[in-house]
Amino acid sequence: MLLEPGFLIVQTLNGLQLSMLLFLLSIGLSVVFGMMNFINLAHGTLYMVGAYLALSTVRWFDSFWVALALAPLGVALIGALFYAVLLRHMQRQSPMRQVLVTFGLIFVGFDAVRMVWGVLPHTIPVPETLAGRVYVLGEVYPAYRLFIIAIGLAVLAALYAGLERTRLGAVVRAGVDDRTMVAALGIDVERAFFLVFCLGCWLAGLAGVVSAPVFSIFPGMDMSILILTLIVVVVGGPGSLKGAVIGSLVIGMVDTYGQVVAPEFARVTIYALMAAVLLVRPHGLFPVRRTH
Amino acid sequence: MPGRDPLHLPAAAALVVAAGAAWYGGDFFLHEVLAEIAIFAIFAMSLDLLVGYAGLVSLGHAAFFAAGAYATASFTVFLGWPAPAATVAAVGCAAALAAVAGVFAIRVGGVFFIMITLALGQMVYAYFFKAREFGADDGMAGIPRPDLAALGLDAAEPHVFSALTLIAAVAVWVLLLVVVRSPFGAMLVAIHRNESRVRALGCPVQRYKLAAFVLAGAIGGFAGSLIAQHTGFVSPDLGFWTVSGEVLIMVIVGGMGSLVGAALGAAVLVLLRHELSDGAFWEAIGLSADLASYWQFVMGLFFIAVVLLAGDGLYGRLASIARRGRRLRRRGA
Amino acid sequence: MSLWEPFSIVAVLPTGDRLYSRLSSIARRGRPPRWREPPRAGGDAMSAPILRAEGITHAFGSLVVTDAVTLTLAPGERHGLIGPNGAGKTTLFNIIAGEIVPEAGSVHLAGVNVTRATPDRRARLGLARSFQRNNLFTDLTVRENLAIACAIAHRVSHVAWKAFARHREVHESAEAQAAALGLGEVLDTVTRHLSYGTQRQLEIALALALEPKILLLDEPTAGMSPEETAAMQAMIAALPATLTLLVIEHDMEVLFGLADRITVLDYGKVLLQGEPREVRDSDVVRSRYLGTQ
Amino acid sequence: MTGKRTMAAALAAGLLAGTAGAANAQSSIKVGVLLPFSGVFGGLGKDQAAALEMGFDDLGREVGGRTIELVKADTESKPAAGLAQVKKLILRDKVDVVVGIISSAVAGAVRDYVHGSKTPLIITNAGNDALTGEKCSPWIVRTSFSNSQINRDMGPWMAGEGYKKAFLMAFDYAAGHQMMDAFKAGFTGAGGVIAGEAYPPLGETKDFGPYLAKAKAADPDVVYVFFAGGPAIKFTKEWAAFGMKDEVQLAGAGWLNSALYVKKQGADAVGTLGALNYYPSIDTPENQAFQAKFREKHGRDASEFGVAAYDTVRLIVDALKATGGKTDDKAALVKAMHDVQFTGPRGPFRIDPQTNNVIQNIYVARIEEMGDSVGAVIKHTFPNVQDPPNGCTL
Repeated sequence: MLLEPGFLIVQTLNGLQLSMLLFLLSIGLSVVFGMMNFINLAHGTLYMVGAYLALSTVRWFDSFWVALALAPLGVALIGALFYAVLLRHMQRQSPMRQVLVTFGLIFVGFDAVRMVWGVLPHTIPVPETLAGRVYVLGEVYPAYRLFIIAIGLAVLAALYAGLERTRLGAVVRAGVDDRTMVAALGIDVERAFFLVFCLGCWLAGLAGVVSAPVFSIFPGMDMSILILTLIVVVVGGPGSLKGAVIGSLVIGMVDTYGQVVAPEFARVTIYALMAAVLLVRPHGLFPVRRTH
Repeated sequence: MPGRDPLHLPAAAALVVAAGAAWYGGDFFLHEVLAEIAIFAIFAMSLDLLVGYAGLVSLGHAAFFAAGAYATASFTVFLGWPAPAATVAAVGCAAALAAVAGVFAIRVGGVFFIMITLALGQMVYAYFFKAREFGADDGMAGIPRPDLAALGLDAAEPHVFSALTLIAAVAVWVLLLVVVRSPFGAMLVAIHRNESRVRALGCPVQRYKLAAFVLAGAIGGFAGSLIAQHTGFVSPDLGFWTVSGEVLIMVIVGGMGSLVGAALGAAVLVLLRHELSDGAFWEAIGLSADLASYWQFVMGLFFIAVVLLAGDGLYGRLASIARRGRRLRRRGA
Repeated sequence: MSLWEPFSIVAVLPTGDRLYSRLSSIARRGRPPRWREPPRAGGDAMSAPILRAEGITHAFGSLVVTDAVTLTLAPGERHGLIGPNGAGKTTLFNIIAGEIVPEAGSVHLAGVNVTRATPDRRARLGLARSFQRNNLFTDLTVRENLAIACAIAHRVSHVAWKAFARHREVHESAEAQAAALGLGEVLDTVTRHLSYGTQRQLEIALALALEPKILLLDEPTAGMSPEETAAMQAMIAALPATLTLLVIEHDMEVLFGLADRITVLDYGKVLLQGEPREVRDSDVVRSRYLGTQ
Repeated sequence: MTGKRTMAAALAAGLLAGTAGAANAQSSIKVGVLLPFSGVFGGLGKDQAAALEMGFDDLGREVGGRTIELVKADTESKPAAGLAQVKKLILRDKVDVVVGIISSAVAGAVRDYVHGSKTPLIITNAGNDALTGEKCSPWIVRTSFSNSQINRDMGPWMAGEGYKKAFLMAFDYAAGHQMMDAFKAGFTGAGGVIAGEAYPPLGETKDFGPYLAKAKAADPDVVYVFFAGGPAIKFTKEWAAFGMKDEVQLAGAGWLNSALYVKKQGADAVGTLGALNYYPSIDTPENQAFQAKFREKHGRDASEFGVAAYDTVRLIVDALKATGGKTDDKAALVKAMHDVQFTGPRGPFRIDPQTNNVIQNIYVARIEEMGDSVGAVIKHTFPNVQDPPNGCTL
């Protein structure tokens, strides 16, 4: 049964779809970590807030597309606010302290969401235009899930182009390699960091919105995705676009296939994979070489 | 360097006063809370050895808490061992788990270590959640407390058990105090401050970190064993990330790098949790009792405030006030 | 392992490093390396080299930074290492100190093959180093800095049951070390409040506290004022004659003043090895290195 | 010295604050309400608390001259917190009877303590078979259901309806396995075949896609599931999205389309078969009166969770009336509960003295369109379903 082509096709698409969501989440986290040695543990919370904002937007405007446009912006705004109010003043302190603040935010975000939207799970409908099913190599597959894959690929292409072609991209690449060097060149690293941080928040919000019609929206959805995202970052190697892409693909596929092929190990497959990667390559599959 | 703790005596005095008052005057609820504080103080002090001294910020310390609790449950319920023997075995199990996990975890530092330990905690949680032989998600019940009949006491009595946990907490405090004041403790602090230099001086830092990780894991397992006896019940939740998070919050709120601080953080957090999750508290300050279900919100804000405003934790703040007071007095004299 | 008391909690634990290197080399080659060091080479200790780096080759990506470099130091020798920026001095230094494992070649320390050994293991075999940028415990006092080094040197750093303060011998030797190197005045000053030159001295004092057989100095006078440089020169000159030295130094005059032999590196290759006079007189060196100064 | 005083004062103040407000008012009957008001089951806890309040409003808060006082305690959906709270209720608040408990994990945690303290506990949801089976207690009564009670009769019934090949799916935890095992035993006993099973991890399953792919590959006649709450909504939606709705019959324990969210599931849920102890559409005067009252108060249909709590109030009040409001003899109180019989919203209700589990009807319903909304239409009733003792010797 597990080698049936139909099963393989559908399952691979499922894996690809999870991979793309993980990519949207991990890339922002990874690049910010690469630049500032700081990891935002509230990244999952931003994802959750993105989904909830989408819920409210859909209720208000009755359109998924408006939510797709607005909710990630809202999340980016929250991220910007968080940066301005808390992070900016902590720049000179140890990154550990910043990480701890974001950890506190998980608790706050979780209850804030419950206060505003309640504890009962919600869903938003799949947009009309994507509600149908598509035949992929003869197998029925929900069109909306293909849309998620497409979004992921589009973001990947845009980020690649942005990193290679734009000035900000160059600063980011250089900043990941050697931050003090870039600062010494008179480039405003902090501004670049701020922009990258906001972009990361926007992407987390985007992931929240696009996943909302497929996964249900509930308080606590932040943590399950955060752990997976962290594992992607660790496995891929922080700071590396390539690492985020490959890490997402590996984790997405292993998780998707592992759940049904070896269900008794479903909960540990991913962790075991991470441990194995760390044993052989302590800094991830695609470590960024730092010059100090 | 460790060991400069201006509040050791006052803290010990406060503890004696609290214990005495509790033994003679406390009701059931006070004893429950005291025992919980003592157990979490042990747990927090063990984490403080890692976080405050060795500089290894772990978000998976609950793994050892759960391992110790489950080991205690298994040895008492399945094998019928008396509670003290099960505790010893549980500490051994937690240490063994820490040794295996530590080999992986200490290879990486800083934020990586956070992520690895977070994953470790979730792995242990997931294991117990699934393991049918340990009751899976329903957990295990019927864990006995030590038999103190020889002393004419009954550990099932809340005040006896809370006294027992307080004694255990003091014992752990003394043990850890000896460790952090020893050359080994100084070496952990040195590794925290400047790892490459310590390595260049010929100190096998990995082995030291592993030793600290194992010791912290073992004591975390001891706390887990006590919580199993305290509640008489274990469940996978003991290993959940929020437990690791809460104990880290205790250490940071109380003040990293100070054992008394960690214990103080445990006391503050346990009390805060009890009060904030009680509707009566909110009504008493003129707000809706419904807020009780959002106590994590307040706790999160409190935590952020402590990290932002009192980087050295409540204990650090108290200690600096005490120092200032002493200076003033000296000047006056 | 012999350094550790058998009952120490630290000693009985496996090292993460060893397990790791064993597992990863199994993954790479399918064959585990030897667990134990080979027996020490016999023979006359005086004539056997204390340090032998042979055929050291290492590249970062496609850039070969050291190319088949061989370096041999006899006991008591004071060896200088010079070369223009990018010649591979620091990489070679790091390979000898154990920060980098070379792609090819071997490092022997007192007859023991330490090519893959960690920096701490080399330090225990008698190799101490200073750092190019000061690498101290900046928020501790000079006394505490030295006490940490002395605790390791006295092999008590693993003791977890007796208070550090009660290890009198450690603190006494820390004080003696400070006094011997002119740091007695600043014993209780927090390191970050010291002048740069004094911090530099402490940097070397920490390395010396280990009572090493061989000392690696990475640009000991870098960034110093002329007076400080002179003090440092005097300090190095006053080191015991039995101590083997390997010194990277930009200041040619400093190096010519204290080295017995000098190795000139250029583009990762050994350009010349010889006595200071030979180096000074060499046309090649003059054109390739001294001329560019 | 400042430090010492500060610390001692802080400690003492904190400790005392925790002990304030203990017992007075000897005359009132205290009912401890042990429900999750936060955590994963927070919503269900609040739903049951509302129904309890409504029940006491309807049936009166006074028996034999004593007022009934509710003392609420939050389990946070966590076993350890639940155990701490039940200790608090019994030892500090000195309640006469405890009601509540949504999660079986919490029920398992408090079971030994309650049993030892000889305080009557009325479980209003937690369905673990063991609570009224091998681990039953004379002090623990259940008014909701047992996991196998809901599913046991569905197996033979579905086989009788012509479904021959079933694929089972539930979260990998005690309740999931108990429900599936109960169905499996009946279904295979009546000649059905199990084409495959899948047990996704509880709490970590983000996506049903992979499991649906597996179910599809097994090519069954019916997929029988147990999911509740958020996952139930998600599962139903994915079921439709993957095109399974048109190919395979979906059936399961009725929480898949609970009244709490069936309207949200909408058209995707239509055609699903479910078995449950209560549906809002039960056509009896008792139920219609109850639903009308609930709708007036809360503006929505009462769910099976609300009904269990509501019936519990009736059980308590009737039993108290029988003892004349006396609560000193707890054994007599439980005995009085065994003698209570009434027809409530869900039909005939009584407690089985053999196991202390409820004896009740189980309904089979199909989700169908109702005007512009959807709802459950009852297709079949298994009357007075009673659990076998399962190792319980009361």
